[in-house]
Amino acid sequence: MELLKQIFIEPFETMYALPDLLLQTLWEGFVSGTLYSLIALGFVLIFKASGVFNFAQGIMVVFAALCLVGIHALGVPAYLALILTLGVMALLAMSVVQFVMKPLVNQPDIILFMSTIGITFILIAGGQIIFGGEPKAMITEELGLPTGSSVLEVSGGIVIFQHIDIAAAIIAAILIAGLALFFNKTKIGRALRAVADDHQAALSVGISLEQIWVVVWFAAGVVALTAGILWAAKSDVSFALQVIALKALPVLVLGGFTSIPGAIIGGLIIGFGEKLFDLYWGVPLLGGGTESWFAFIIALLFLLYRPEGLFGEKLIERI
Amino acid sequence: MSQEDKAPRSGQQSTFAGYLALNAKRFAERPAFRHKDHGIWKTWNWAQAFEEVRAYSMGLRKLGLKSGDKIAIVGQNRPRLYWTFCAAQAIGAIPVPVYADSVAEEMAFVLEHAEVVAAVCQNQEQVDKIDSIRDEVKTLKYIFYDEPRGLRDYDMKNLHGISDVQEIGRAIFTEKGDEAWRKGFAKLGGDDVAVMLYTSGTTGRPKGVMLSYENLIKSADNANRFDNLNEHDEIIAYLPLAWVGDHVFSYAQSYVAGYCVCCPESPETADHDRLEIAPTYFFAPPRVFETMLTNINVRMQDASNIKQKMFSYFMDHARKVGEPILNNKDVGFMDKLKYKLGEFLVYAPLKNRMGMSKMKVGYTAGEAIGPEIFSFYRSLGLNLKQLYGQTEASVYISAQPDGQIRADTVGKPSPDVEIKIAKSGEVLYRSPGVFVGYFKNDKATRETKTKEGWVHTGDAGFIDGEGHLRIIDRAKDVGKLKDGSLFAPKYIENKLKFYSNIKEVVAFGDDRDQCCVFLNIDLTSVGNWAERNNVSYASYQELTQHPLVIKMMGEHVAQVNKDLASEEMMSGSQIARFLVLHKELDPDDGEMTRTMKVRRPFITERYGDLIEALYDGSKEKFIETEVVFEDGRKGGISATVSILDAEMFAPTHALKEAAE
Amino acid sequence: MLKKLILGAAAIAVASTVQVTTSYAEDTLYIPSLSYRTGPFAGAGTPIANGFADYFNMLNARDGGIGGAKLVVGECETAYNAQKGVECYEATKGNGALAYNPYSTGITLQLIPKAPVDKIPVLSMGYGLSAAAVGEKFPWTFNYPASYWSQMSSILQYIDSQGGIKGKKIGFIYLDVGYGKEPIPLLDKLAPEMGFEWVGFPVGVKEMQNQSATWLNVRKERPDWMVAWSFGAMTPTAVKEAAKIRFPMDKFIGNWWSGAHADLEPVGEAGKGYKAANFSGVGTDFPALQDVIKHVVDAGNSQAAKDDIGKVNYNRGLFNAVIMAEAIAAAQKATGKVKITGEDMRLGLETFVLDEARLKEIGLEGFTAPIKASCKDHEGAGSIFIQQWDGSDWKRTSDLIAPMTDVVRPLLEEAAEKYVGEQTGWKTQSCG
Amino acid sequence: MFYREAGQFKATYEADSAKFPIFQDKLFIWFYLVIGFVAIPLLGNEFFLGAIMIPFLVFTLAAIGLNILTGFTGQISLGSGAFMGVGAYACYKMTLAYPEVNILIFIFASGIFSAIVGVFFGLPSLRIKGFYLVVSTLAAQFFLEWAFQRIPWLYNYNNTGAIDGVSRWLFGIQITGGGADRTAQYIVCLAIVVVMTWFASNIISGRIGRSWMMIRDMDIAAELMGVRPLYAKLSAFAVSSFYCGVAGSMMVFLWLGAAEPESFDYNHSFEILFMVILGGLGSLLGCFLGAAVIWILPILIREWLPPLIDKITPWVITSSTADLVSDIIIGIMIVVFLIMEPHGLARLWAIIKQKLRVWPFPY
Amino acid sequence: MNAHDPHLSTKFDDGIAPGEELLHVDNISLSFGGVKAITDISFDVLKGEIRAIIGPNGAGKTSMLNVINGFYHPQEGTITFRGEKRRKMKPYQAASSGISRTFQNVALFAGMSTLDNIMAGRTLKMHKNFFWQMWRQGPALQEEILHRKVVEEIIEFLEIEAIRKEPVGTLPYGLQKRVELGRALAAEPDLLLLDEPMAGMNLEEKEDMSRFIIDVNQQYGTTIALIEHDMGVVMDLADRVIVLDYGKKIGDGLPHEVQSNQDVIDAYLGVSH
Repeated sequence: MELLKQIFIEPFETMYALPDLLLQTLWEGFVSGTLYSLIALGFVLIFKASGVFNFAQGIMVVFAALCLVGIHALGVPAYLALILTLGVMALLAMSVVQFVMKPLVNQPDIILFMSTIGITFILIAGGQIIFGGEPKAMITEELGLPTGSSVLEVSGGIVIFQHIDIAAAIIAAILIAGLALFFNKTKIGRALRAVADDHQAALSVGISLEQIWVVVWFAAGVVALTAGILWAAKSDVSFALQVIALKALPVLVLGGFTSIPGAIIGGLIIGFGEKLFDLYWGVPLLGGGTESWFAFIIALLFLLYRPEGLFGEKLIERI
Repeated sequence: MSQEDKAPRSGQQSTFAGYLALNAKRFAERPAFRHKDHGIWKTWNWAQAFEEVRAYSMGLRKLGLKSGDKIAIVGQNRPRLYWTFCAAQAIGAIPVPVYADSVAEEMAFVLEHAEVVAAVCQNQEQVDKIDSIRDEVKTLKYIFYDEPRGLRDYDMKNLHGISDVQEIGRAIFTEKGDEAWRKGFAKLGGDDVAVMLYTSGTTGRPKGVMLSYENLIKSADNANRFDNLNEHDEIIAYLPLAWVGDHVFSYAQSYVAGYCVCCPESPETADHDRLEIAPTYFFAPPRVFETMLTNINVRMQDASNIKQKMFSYFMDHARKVGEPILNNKDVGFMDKLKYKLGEFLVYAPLKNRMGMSKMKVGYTAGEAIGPEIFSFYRSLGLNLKQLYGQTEASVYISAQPDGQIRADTVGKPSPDVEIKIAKSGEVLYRSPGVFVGYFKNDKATRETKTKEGWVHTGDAGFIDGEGHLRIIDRAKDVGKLKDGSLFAPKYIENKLKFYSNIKEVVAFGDDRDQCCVFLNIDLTSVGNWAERNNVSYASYQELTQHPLVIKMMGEHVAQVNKDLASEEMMSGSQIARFLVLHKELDPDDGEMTRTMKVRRPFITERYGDLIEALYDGSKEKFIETEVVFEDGRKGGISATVSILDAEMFAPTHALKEAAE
Repeated sequence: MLKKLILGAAAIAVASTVQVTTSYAEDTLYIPSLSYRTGPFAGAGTPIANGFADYFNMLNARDGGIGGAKLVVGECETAYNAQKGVECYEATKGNGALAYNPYSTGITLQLIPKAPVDKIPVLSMGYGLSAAAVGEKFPWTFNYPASYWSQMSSILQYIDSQGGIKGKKIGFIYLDVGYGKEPIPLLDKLAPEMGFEWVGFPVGVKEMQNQSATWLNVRKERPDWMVAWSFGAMTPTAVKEAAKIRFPMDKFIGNWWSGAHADLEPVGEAGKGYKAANFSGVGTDFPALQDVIKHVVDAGNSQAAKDDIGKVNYNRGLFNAVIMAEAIAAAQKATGKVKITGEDMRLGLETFVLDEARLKEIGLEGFTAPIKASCKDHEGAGSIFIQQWDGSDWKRTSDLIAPMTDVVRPLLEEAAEKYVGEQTGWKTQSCG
Repeated sequence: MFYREAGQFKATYEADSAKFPIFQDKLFIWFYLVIGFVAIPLLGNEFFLGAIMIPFLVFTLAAIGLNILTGFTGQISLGSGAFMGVGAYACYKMTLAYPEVNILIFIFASGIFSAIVGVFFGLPSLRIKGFYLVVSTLAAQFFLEWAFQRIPWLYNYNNTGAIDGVSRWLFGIQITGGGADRTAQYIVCLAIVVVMTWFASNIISGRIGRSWMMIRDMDIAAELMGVRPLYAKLSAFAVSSFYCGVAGSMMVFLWLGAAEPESFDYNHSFEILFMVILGGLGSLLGCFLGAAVIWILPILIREWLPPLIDKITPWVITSSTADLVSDIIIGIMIVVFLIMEPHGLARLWAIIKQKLRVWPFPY
Repeated sequence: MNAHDPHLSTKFDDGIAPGEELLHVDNISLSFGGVKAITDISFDVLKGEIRAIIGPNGAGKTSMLNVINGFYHPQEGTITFRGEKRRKMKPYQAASSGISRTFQNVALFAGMSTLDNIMAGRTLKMHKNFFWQMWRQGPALQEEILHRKVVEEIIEFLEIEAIRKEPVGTLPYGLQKRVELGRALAAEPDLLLLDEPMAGMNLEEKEDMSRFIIDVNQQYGTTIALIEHDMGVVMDLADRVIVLDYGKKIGDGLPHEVQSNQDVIDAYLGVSH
């Protein structure tokens, strides 16, 4: 009975009692949700275009951020460093396509998946050799990102909005919109969608599969860089950050592996869900720390109900 | 084997049933038959084989078969079909094996001619075939079958499974014992006809060669001693039952020596089954060795560069020292060492893949084997030999004794065989294996066998300086060109056939101005060549007429001409023109015999237009040919066949003589 | 393709026959260093390994080693991974290793049972198994200068000294692994005794940089003080989050693994006022450190950048080397041998004396609290001090605070008893 | 080359379906067993046994477990690390509860607990496939990791939150805990691995193994042939987890001597998946090869690269650089291997063996 | 072989006399998300006959088979098999009640050999539990061997000895189809569903396959329902024919009756409805 009360009554009492906390929680959920979405978006881009489940997306986030900070540390101005980092990501995209994707074309999914883990190994170790393993501070201010915070007073409490969080949400939104525009309005974007539907068809209209791959890997790199900057601004640039990227997996499951809106909504669901659950249920019932698995369990339960994800297409099996 | 070891072995028997009973005692636990059946090798030892045959035989008698009845055996190599020989012989009946793949009408002739009372069939297919000719074969009363599949529901009179027959026999045995049965065959032997084998007959209708117990037992015993075969040997039985070779190797010699006969699962798996068994005694017509070598070469061409180099390096070495080593000649130590290394790296694995690792002795016969091919196998350390034989001789006429092997002879007269050469050049022989006569064909018997017992082989040949017999050609085929030059078609054909790209050749020239040939390409070899050289083709027919193929054939022909030019007797009959046939010569179309010998008269008739074109100088000729598909349906194929002039050479032997 | 593979395999086979054995001359002493310059905690591991090696190299350069024996530091990379740690242990122990300094609680736990068997002591300086401080039960394990429990008791005393602890609510934010959970029994024990209330905030390893939910919870609980048992990327994230919710920084105290330069530099100004425990001095204003700079760093024999000398973790590594050096010297003195063994080293670790006088002698006056080694007490009841981040550097703000030995010791003994009880045939010693 | 199969015919179905139908293969196996059971214990030092062979065997067993699930049944799992943990914790709890019972019994019994947990987390496989299943097994991984941290009962309320391999004896020789005899531990590991490999190969060649492969190759057809996906998939999860569980308890008791929850983290799951893929999906031999490459190769690089570089080049590299270099090499090797032979080392061996069998022919 | 060994009996006995109704399909309707695949179809299959289902592409033939063996669940209608009425069932239940099938696009287990594929067809007949399997020696092995013998009979029957140990993935299409038939046969079904058994075959292969189908039907008395495009083959093989078009039944009867049915002719000639 006590347990039921803890599950069904007390959390809501707390929410009611401390509305500022609830609002803050929702805001934090929203912010992490956007960042989850951003990381998931990187996965979706590549999966959609090449059917590759890119496990290296997580380390790309770290690698991009490291690159930026590392280049800046050499005395390069922040914006130039940003451009150079984009160049590095483009180079990375080309190398991956040239040395991994091309030779592995038409291999089973799991092989491609494993190859991206191979890339992960190379990037982790390579990143450490080049930039060293110590955590570094993100060059937030140099990039012109805001640092302060604003306060909203709500019925006796306060809700704090970090400017960087606001900026993160806005930047993420701009990036997503930009990508959506790119893929809907440009030739190469339409080609990407053609590839997602049918490799053969895409080839037959004269689009090089290779080019498309480079573009999506680069786009994923840009997304990774953005996510890296925004997330590292909240803590620091270190290799531990790549673990966060695993959070994108349940987001993908919720949203469907090929759906951009799915990634966004999935990210937000996970973001809100895990903050609310940990604060109102996880801590009192399970001693906290539930964030490490909550998203996965939610995804799992969701899968059992709807195996194709929120926005995935329902498959009719044929024989 | 030394000459003085001529004394008869202990336990000589006069019949095969006698040998079986003897083997059941002396080699009771040794394997007698193996059969790959349902994926595994089932084995019967001699005691079990005896029991099976006895039950079978007694069952046959119970069903009403009696002494003198002819029993046809139709099917592939199966233990139960082999048992049929002995089971029939034990009750005095005469087994008549028939080529299983002959079409119904061919079979009808043989069965009708032999006055067959019963037919033992391998399976439903054969039963159906026999049933379809029942009306023609009036004497036929019983049909037995080995494999019951599909036959359980047959509502046919006097149709029995062999195992049912055996059940009947077993019942009698339990009831009465086998005394009477044993007595039944005890009185047989000597000149009593043991088996009737229909020669496929390159000319005319098949003739039933009657071989007596003595013919077979004596020949078999001699052969076993000649090659030292005993109960520890194994042979794989894959050649047609109706062929005398198989009958002697897989039946007569096996019973006499007590060695084991292994039956492959199906013709398609025969190669693999041979690999599994690794026979110690192996017989194959040259065609088989040729195919094997072609396959080896084809596969090696796909091997990596290093491997190819290694292979040719060691094969070159083997060609150098392999035969001397096999013939126990002295070879240098380093050469021996290198041969040993080659043995590990190439020869032994090669023999292993061919299933010849354990081969003690192997024979090739029936046709001349290419010297290259022959020495290839010998250089690997395989004791491959040639023999010359005939159905009428119970196989053995001459054979190569160990240590005296040459590619161009067929060896010395076999034990107890006398050979003489007639004035016409025809080879004659006399031996204990000489047949009793042709069934219901005394005229032919008289034509073939003289009163003194000499038998005309129909082959032209001579005895060379070392006492080896050499065969040139069919005696009647050796003819003359209009200019008087000697024309030995088989000789020319064989020379061409030694090229792996050429499968079959028919040469014309007797009583004509010049010698011309039909060629059949070897699809495996040429197909492979085409693949490597990016020659694309849609059909066999198209491949044969491909300019590059014809060019290649022209080169082969020119090379043969060059050879011929160097031979005194033959330089006059160089090949003037040739064509590549648009279809493969096929026994189903009657162009070849079941033993894959060319039926010249039939071809002459069928391809008369083409022959004419060869001699009238045409550059090409359109032809339409009727073919029979495997299922018996008929169809036609047509093609335009190119005809080319061959490069010819001036005789070179004269120059050589001048130089000397 | 196949051929290349085979050739490659052959090359590996050939290479693998080139057995590489390291042999050391008679008069050298081998000190393994299980470092982690890679992996998620490289930020801490690198300076520690540098400080550790540099001190020995300084002794080699300045004094010609210890007692005439040159010191060889054999570094082996563990990446903070317990399995690699064990692998390093197996790989190096045959070289005559004197003692192991695993720098990871996980590795320490795996080495504790091996130590008595291989007769090589384990010195887990300020980490590892707290119960190992009970020398009778753990003859081969040492955790000078203080166990986590001692440290926590000192921190609590510090809080008490800053306006009293009674009736206060202490928030305990910790990395949700064995290391972070270690002080919980002590908190449970001391809460009623000292009259405070505590609440725990676990942070999963995977959530180190994703603490917003945790800090929402902190906001909900409204503790008066926060104590952090964090490591690696968790610390700067925690400090940033604390700043974000406007938690008063000077009431946020980290333990000695939560207060390195690498932890706060990414935070910068925002972390101003944050406090952390420490037991080794900060800066280079010590003669010994000057010697290191002179003999090692300037000579180009250090992997550390000059700026990094004197930073918290560098000095901690160096301090670790000091304890090792002192123990070696003590062992040499006790046994009369120059080339000592692990067993001798154990004796050295139980008998060295690092009092004020000795500290001054080796050029580290005021660097740390004196340590008194003994058979019974393997943590030496070391005192700690509190340092504070001024936005760019750490400043010491308190005197030495001794642990509450009377409370901690019984707890340690109880834990040691439990550990030993689970083992069969565990060898203890009696300290007369 | 040295395969001489001529004359090796099979007279019974038993012989035809034997594990090593070729005589030469039988010889090899006996040869390896002699090496494993006699030569290595006699010649290997503690480093070789403790840091190379024992972990190699432990990971081989775990890889066999994962291969049963992924290679033979086609269900990709990233939870094997956690299932190893379940085995380890179960074994730990049981030995503490019943100290008098032989540890070997508990090592095997721990697999049962792991199997039960595996079946539970295998349930989603009935509805979902492919990468969706990967995510659900990752959920198992993270949830279990969290449970190992969060449930003090599991680690017997140790302050360290870790479990340790208590000392136990077998035939008078200490095989677990501090002071255990490495050689004895190795032999016990090897024996367990040999026996369990044998069991695995038996299961795989029988009806159950066939039903797994049916599900893997064509799940719809399998179902229409009468295979119940529920039984087939869950039995695969159970057997797979059983193997991982035993491997996990071996890891703690016969190798590391102690373990924290991090010892069973997701990196292990990846590592084991690597072994399986690099070794060869659907091949037991591949598990051995994969474990050897993924476990032993980095050690060799770490151990030998620095001195080698030291000797043959003017540069010096540190242990940590060697570690990173080994990671890069492994990463590159994975990619290269996947490109060259996506079916893994076992396929490579099969090709080589086939080449040797048909030597000197290429096919 | 001992008397109690399992082997392919002369007739698979299921207690239903030839000519009696084995399967009855009543008013089946099936749709996917609003798209009707099958509309109100009824027909019967008699024991021992060869029943052909024909119709143009997209007529719902394969869907019909999928309904019969439980892969699709019809929204309406019932199926009576061997007197048991049912509407929804799992495919494995269909298999265990004696329905076996082959597929339009060969659905062999690509990673397994011919032998293992056919052994797979015996799954339902094998019962030795997990622990016996693990031990393998003794009962499990004996069971395996007994079933191997049956499988070898099928291999002989289909004349595929030479490819016994080949991985099926490498076989030519015609042989794959034959192996698939063998696999279906290994289950000793009462009702054998063949989905375009001759699709993509050349004339010779078709004739072989026809012979096998007739042999199966005659020798084992297996009732066969097959889908086939080649009208010639259907007319030769089938005892009775059902014609589907756009998911509806437009003809049912003896081959020659169907052939002369105007609706059928229209459907095949593509007369618009």
